[in-house]
Amino acid sequence: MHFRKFIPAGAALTAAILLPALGYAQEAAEAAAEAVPAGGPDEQTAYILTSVLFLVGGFLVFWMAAGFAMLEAGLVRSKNVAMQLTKNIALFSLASIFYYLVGYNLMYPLGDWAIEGYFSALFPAVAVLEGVGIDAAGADDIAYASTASDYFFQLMFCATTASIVSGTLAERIKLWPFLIFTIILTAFIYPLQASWKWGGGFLDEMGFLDFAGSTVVHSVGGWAALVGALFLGPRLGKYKDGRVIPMPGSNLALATLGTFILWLGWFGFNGGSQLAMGTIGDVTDVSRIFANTNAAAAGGGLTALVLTQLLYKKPDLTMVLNGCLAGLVSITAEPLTPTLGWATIIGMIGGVIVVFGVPFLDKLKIDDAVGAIPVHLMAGIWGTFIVPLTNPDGSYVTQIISILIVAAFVIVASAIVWFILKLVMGLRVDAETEIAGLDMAELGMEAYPEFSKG
Amino acid sequence: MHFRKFIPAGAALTAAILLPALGYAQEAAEAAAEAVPAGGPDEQTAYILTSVLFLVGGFLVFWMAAGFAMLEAGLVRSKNVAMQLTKNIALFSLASIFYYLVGYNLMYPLGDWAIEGYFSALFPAVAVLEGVGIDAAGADDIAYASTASDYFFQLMFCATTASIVSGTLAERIKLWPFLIFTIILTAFIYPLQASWKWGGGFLDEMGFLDFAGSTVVHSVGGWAALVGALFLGPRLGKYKDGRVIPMPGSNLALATLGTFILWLGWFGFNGGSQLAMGTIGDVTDVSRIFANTNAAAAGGGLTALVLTQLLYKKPDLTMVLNGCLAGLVSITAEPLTPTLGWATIIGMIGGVIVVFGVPFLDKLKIDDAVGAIPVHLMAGIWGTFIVPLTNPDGSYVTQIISILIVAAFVIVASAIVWFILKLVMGLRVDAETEIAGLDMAELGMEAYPEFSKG
Amino acid sequence: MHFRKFIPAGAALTAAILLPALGYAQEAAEAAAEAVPAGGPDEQTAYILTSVLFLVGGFLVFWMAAGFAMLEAGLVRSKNVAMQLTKNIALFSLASIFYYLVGYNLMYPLGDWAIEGYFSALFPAVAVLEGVGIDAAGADDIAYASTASDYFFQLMFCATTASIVSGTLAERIKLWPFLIFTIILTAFIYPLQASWKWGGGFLDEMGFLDFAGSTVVHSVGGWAALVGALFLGPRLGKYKDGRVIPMPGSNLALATLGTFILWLGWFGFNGGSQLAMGTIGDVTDVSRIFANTNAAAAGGGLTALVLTQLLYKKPDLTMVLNGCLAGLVSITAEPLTPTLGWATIIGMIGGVIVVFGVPFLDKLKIDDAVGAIPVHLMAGIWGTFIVPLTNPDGSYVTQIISILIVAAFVIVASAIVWFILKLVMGLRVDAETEIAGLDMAELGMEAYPEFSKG
Amino acid sequence: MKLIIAAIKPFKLEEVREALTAIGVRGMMVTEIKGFGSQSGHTEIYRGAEYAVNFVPKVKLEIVVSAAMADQVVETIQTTAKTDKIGDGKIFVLDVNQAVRVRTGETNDDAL
Amino acid sequence: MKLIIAAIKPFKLEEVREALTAIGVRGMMVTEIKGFGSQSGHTEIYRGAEYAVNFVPKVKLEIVVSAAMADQVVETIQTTAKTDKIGDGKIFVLDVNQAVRVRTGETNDDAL
Amino acid sequence: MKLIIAAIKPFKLEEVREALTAIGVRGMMVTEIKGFGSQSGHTEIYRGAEYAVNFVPKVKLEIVVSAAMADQVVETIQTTAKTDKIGDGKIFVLDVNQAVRVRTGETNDDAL
Ligand SMILES: Nc1ncnc2c1ncn2[C@@H]1O[C@H](COP(=O)(O)OP(=O)(O)O)[C@@H](O)[C@H]1O
Ligand SMILES: Nc1ncnc2c1ncn2[C@@H]1O[C@H](COP(=O)(O)OP(=O)(O)O)[C@@H](O)[C@H]1O
Ligand SMILES: Nc1ncnc2c1ncn2[C@@H]1O[C@H](COP(=O)(O)OP(=O)(O)O)[C@@H](O)[C@H]1O
Repeated sequence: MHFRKFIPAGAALTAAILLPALGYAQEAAEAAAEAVPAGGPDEQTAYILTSVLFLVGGFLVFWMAAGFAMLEAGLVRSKNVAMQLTKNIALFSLASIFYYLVGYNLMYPLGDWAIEGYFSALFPAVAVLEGVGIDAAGADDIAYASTASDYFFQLMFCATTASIVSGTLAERIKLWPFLIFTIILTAFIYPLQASWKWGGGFLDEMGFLDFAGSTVVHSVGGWAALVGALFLGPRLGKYKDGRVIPMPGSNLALATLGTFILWLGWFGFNGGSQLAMGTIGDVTDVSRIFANTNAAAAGGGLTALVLTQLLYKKPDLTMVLNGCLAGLVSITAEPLTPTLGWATIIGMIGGVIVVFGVPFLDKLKIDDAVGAIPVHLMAGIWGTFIVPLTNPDGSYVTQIISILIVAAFVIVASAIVWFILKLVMGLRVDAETEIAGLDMAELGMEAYPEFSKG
Repeated sequence: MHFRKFIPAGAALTAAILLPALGYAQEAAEAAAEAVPAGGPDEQTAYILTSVLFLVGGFLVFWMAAGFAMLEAGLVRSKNVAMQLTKNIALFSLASIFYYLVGYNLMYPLGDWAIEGYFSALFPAVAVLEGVGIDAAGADDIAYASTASDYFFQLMFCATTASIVSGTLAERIKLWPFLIFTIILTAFIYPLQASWKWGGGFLDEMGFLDFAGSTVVHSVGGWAALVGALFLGPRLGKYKDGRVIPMPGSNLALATLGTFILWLGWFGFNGGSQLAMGTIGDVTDVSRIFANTNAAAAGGGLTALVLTQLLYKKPDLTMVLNGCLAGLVSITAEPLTPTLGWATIIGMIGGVIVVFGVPFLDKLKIDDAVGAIPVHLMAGIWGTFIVPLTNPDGSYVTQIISILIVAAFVIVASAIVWFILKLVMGLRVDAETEIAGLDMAELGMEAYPEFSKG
Repeated sequence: MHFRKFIPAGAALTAAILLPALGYAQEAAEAAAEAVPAGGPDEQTAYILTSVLFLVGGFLVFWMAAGFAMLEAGLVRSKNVAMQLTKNIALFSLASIFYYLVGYNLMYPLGDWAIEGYFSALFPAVAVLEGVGIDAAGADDIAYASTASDYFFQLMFCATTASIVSGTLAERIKLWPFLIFTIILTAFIYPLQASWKWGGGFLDEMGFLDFAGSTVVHSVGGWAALVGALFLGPRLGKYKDGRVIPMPGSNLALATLGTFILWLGWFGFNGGSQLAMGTIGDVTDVSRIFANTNAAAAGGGLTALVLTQLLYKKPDLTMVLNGCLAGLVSITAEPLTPTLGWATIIGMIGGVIVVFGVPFLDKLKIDDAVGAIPVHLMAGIWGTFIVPLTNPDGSYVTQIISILIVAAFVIVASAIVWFILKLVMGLRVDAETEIAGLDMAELGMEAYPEFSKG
Repeated sequence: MKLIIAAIKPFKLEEVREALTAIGVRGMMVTEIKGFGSQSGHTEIYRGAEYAVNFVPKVKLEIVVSAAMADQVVETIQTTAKTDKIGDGKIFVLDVNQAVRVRTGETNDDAL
Repeated sequence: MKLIIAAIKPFKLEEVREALTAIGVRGMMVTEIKGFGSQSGHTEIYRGAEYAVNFVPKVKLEIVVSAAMADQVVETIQTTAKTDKIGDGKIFVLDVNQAVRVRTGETNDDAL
Repeated sequence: MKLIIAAIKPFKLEEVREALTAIGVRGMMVTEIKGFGSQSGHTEIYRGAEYAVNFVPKVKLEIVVSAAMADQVVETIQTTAKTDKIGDGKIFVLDVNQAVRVRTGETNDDAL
């Protein structure tokens, strides 16, 4: 779990109180924090190894941004591909800048709360890294890892949250309102609620467990997407006299590539969330997380394959892709404690959720262009809920309460933002633009200008 | 080489006997096993570093699954792309599950043989990882690496073997028979023969050298594919009145991307097979392996480029891609001992093999949709055979004998499976389906629904 | 910066003299070189960690080759895609071979200069790695990292330089003259000028600062491309009666993928250039570099987005992609010393450079098919120039002089090569081939044979 | 028999097809085309350079029907494809001397 | 002269082209089309939602030949493209007033 | 009215369109086609196997104009598309009975 361990004197007490609540991963945390175990790496070597974990984990999670871009580009129709690509690269850039300007310090009060456990001081706003060429004395937290490596890793989680939203709203939302929402999401909404858990806030004190963010990242993105979809309405012609009109993705090879990229990135997403690699215990846990993460993805994908074959007589590749991702989201709340068998099963149920969740949303006439809501929101809730099954420190009640609290906050917050944006500038392109495709109308270029479209 | 070093008392003797046979990499193995060298990392740090090698190597090999998917999707005709993608993601999921259920323990008897050196006990069947938050005492093998990291790494090799088969049989095999074969391959065929070498079985005792699997992985996949191709027959219209009718790949950009992905993944494939990174000697060897692996790929690609230019007056991109891969397969049996120069030459000969192997197969009317047989089987044999050239511990005779033993086993085993599948459910889609394309007929969706096909 | 630290006795003096000039990163270098700091990793562990930095950094930079291939394949017209892919994979193979044969030792005289500080002995020509299974005594430089890991990392920089050239000259240059130029570039031009800085030559002694190669790599590729473009002339129909005729890229999804790949690879490109990871100071610096590199890319992309929106009323995705890359190139000369804020701003200016640089080149009728000159040359100059802003060891005058020296050398050298090639074999395909597309005419195959082109 | 060639807006295809099926048209050929007409000609910018978009995507229908049905078909297309916005398209009618159904060899009206 | 328009199954293209070359046809225009006809209309499921596949891929041939040759061409196409399965396609024949070879300016039969 | 069908080399499209606009043509339909003709037939090698490239990419123009204008259009296309190299293309002229503008319902010459 993302409990940032550098805690200034001022917050030592708080820390003391809440540490016991941190669950398994805390063992690791302690291991890293406590005096170096006999025969193990010294404190500085541990610091280096944990920093490496964040750098490698971080670039793997960065890679997920490409995965979302390819997945979404592959699942939208060709007339909207260039716009979807633009949104993905722009949202990542914005996340990088606003998480730096506001988000990072809002997320990690490090004990300095404006409102204890609920709202960090916004000051100092911008993220500050350690100096150049420091020695042990110069390290912010010699028992943890370099601040820059932590920042790099955490930033990628913030960007992931924003990536989730872009897919659901594809093919109809205007570029700029979407980007403005991204700014609010990455600067405030995500970091604030994340501080409640990973910043050591009240959810953390309650004993809420979310190792790598089934709720803190995926459901949050999912809720924001869902609310956006409601404000935005479905794509023209998606629901016609009670029937659902499929709008097939234009490039399933890209969509599959995107899924593989996300799968790869997830090893960093979950593995890096161990937040320590300087002891035998930590590296063994990280390894366990890698293996479990893979098992859950495989379970989800296979389940979607078999289910669609049984339900529809033919397997549905796009469902299989969503199934793998749902498996990954499902295991993200607790990738450490399950056995390989349980990890597979938890992922499999994620696959079931997707196969039924996609048509269910359509029944509600909620149009999710890429299936992000079933994958990230529904499977995210499932994964968060089931943590206590394998982690004795977890409580189902606490999990449910926390899920609801985060849900309530994100729904209200993003509803307000979407509402204002709709009022002020409008969220949706006009019908003609939507029919012609956003690429030509909003960008003046096409993703595949030479291929005649059938 | 993949000699798993954790050996329970019961097998210590065996180990003692066969260790001398392990060739260069064994030096590394010993280095890791023996008391910590003066001034070097302590045992626990070494354990951590080797585990990191497996995790990084493992995710790189995972990435190869995406490479195979893109390569194959790019080399088949567009009407079969969605199906090829489905097969690739499904086979990886199945490999993950069945290697867990059966394969891993079948492959690593760790001394507990049912039939000494030939057949491991199938019990305990499922893979079991170390517990959460262990300390030095809790490690399965403190002198090696975390079991989960080893499992994660080994699993990816099993999946790679399955990926090889899918390409050759593309555009005509039914989904389910193929997937059932994948299950048998990843649960039994691959792990069993792998135990003979990497599990410390009789091939290993004979002194067979195969560092990262030119034979154990690539030829095995290649043999299974070849036998499958014979059972399946060529694609309709591939061979017409003595002429070979080319069926150009639909997306050479994807095929090239797939090749780059595989090239990248191969650094993990060969480098991780050093199985240790906790000493200067090991990390230096891993570095050497990276450099050699790259040299061989470059040699193979360049050779294919020049040869096709000379033979056909125009270079053939698809041959260049196959050439790079053949270079990689060629160096896989011994990426450590060659100099950069020898690595380049060994790879170059791999390139030659592909340029002549592809038309040769066509002459035999064996239809390999993506060239997997020349790349993985033929170059795999070449790479395995040539090990003694640079590795004094190798013997050409032993290499040949081992190649033949593995060949015999895989040919017979997969022939039986293919035969039964053909009998019971049939392997091949009907002519109409094949002409219309598997995507529409078997999946009910297309990879590129909007692009009008010319 | 790429100062190779293994210096044979013979060169110790030289080293002593020039070390003081090396800037911040030198602190790292020293840290690694000096007796192990109290409580830190021992020398051998440091050696292992730095080797790991090179291996991971190296495979990330390798991955950039795929990024260039996808970016260029996406930005050219479909009739030239297969050829562009062929050029990219062929140039990487050639770079691998000729950097081995000549480049590496030309670049790292390690004190053995034929002409002190200007020209290394060409002997021993080929790169030689450490032996197999060495111990501390056997290491070339126990205070640095394994030679093979350094070689692997450095090779990738050489290949990157060549990749830059291929884009600019796309859609009209013949395959073989281009590949011959690549040989000269990777065997001589790049390594020679690189030795002046990273080999500890006269530019380095002058106090020129170029941490990861805004000049040594990117501008060099840019200059070679620019000169090539002048010899080659624009694509047919690109400039017609004073107007610029856009030739839209055929696949912006691939181009975006390529950009994400390059962005990912750049973490290795800049981070690995710290050249040490065995101390707290070094790993903290590497982390800082990762964070700054990301910030600059985000700044560049966002700036291009906003600027094109303002200037053209519609954002231009291709400019956003170029903007991200320009941001990356801009920060490459000094990714360590800037704060996140400065890194973002430095990248933003890179974005501005691209948005104005692209049309500016068109005004000069210099046809750069993918925008490589604005991205790598112009932003490279900017990044190099601005180093002293954040690095006190830098001098604007020295930076400018060094930029000019490198420019002069590369312009002259590549002009000679291009001139001879033009004379001897001609650089350009005939008009008919260019109109029909290089794929069919020069390769006899198409990248997308089935998609009807509109 | 008559060959009716119609260029319409792509998003109208489904609607038109349904309307035609309703009046008994049993077959047609559909082609993606680039249309040039009064609708064309807006300019866009790519990498800083202006370019005129002279062609707009259209769909071309080719339908062979008995002379008797021709007017009804034309009218159905015209009313269904109509959006009153520029670029709605055109319909052309040509004579056909002969029609053959490949499968059966039936000719003329029986072939339709 | 006559313009012969034929919609056939894509995989038959090569065969038909060879047959036509054999009887002396020296040129044609080939277009990928979506065909609608009795063959059409099976339904598929995408992400849980049914949809009817109303169009099947076909290839359209357009061949201009001298009036004298027309019947032979029609017959050749019909016999070669025939698979006796539904969806084999149609052949239509129209009059052509004039033909010009761009390269030479030759007209009518000389242009073919 | 006349329907003018022309198969030309793709890179000539823009030039021809401009020339036609200049003489007052206000619309056309453009289709990517594969052309078969005397130009066709060079062989290439793919993965060691020879194959004949029987089709070359061409662009097909379909233009309906008033009978009066037909000759001028044909001539303009012929002169503009001409490169004197084999494969320049063909132009065919057919009769059109009727034309309708979907948007307005105008017919015949008014519809063009
Ligand atoms: N003279 C013509 N010959 C052939 N096709 C035409 C002609 N004029 C228009 N078209 C087709 O009809 C489409 C719509 O015509 P346009 O002039 O743009 O709009 P409108 O018909 O509403 O005036 C054009 O895109 C083109 O495909
Ligand atoms: N009336 C028509 N006008 C134009 N093309 C037609 C017509 N009827 C059929 N076609 C074309 O012929 C193809 C085959 O016709 P179809 O009715 O499906 O099978 P069959 O000809 O065997 O009865 C269709 O896909 C369509 O492209
Ligand atoms: N008889 C024909 N009917 C229809 N199209 C034709 C015919 N002959 C040629 N074409 C078209 O004209 C194009 C050019 O013709 P070709 O014979 O290759 O060159 P040229 O017209 O210079 O002799 C062909 O690619 C084809 O598209």
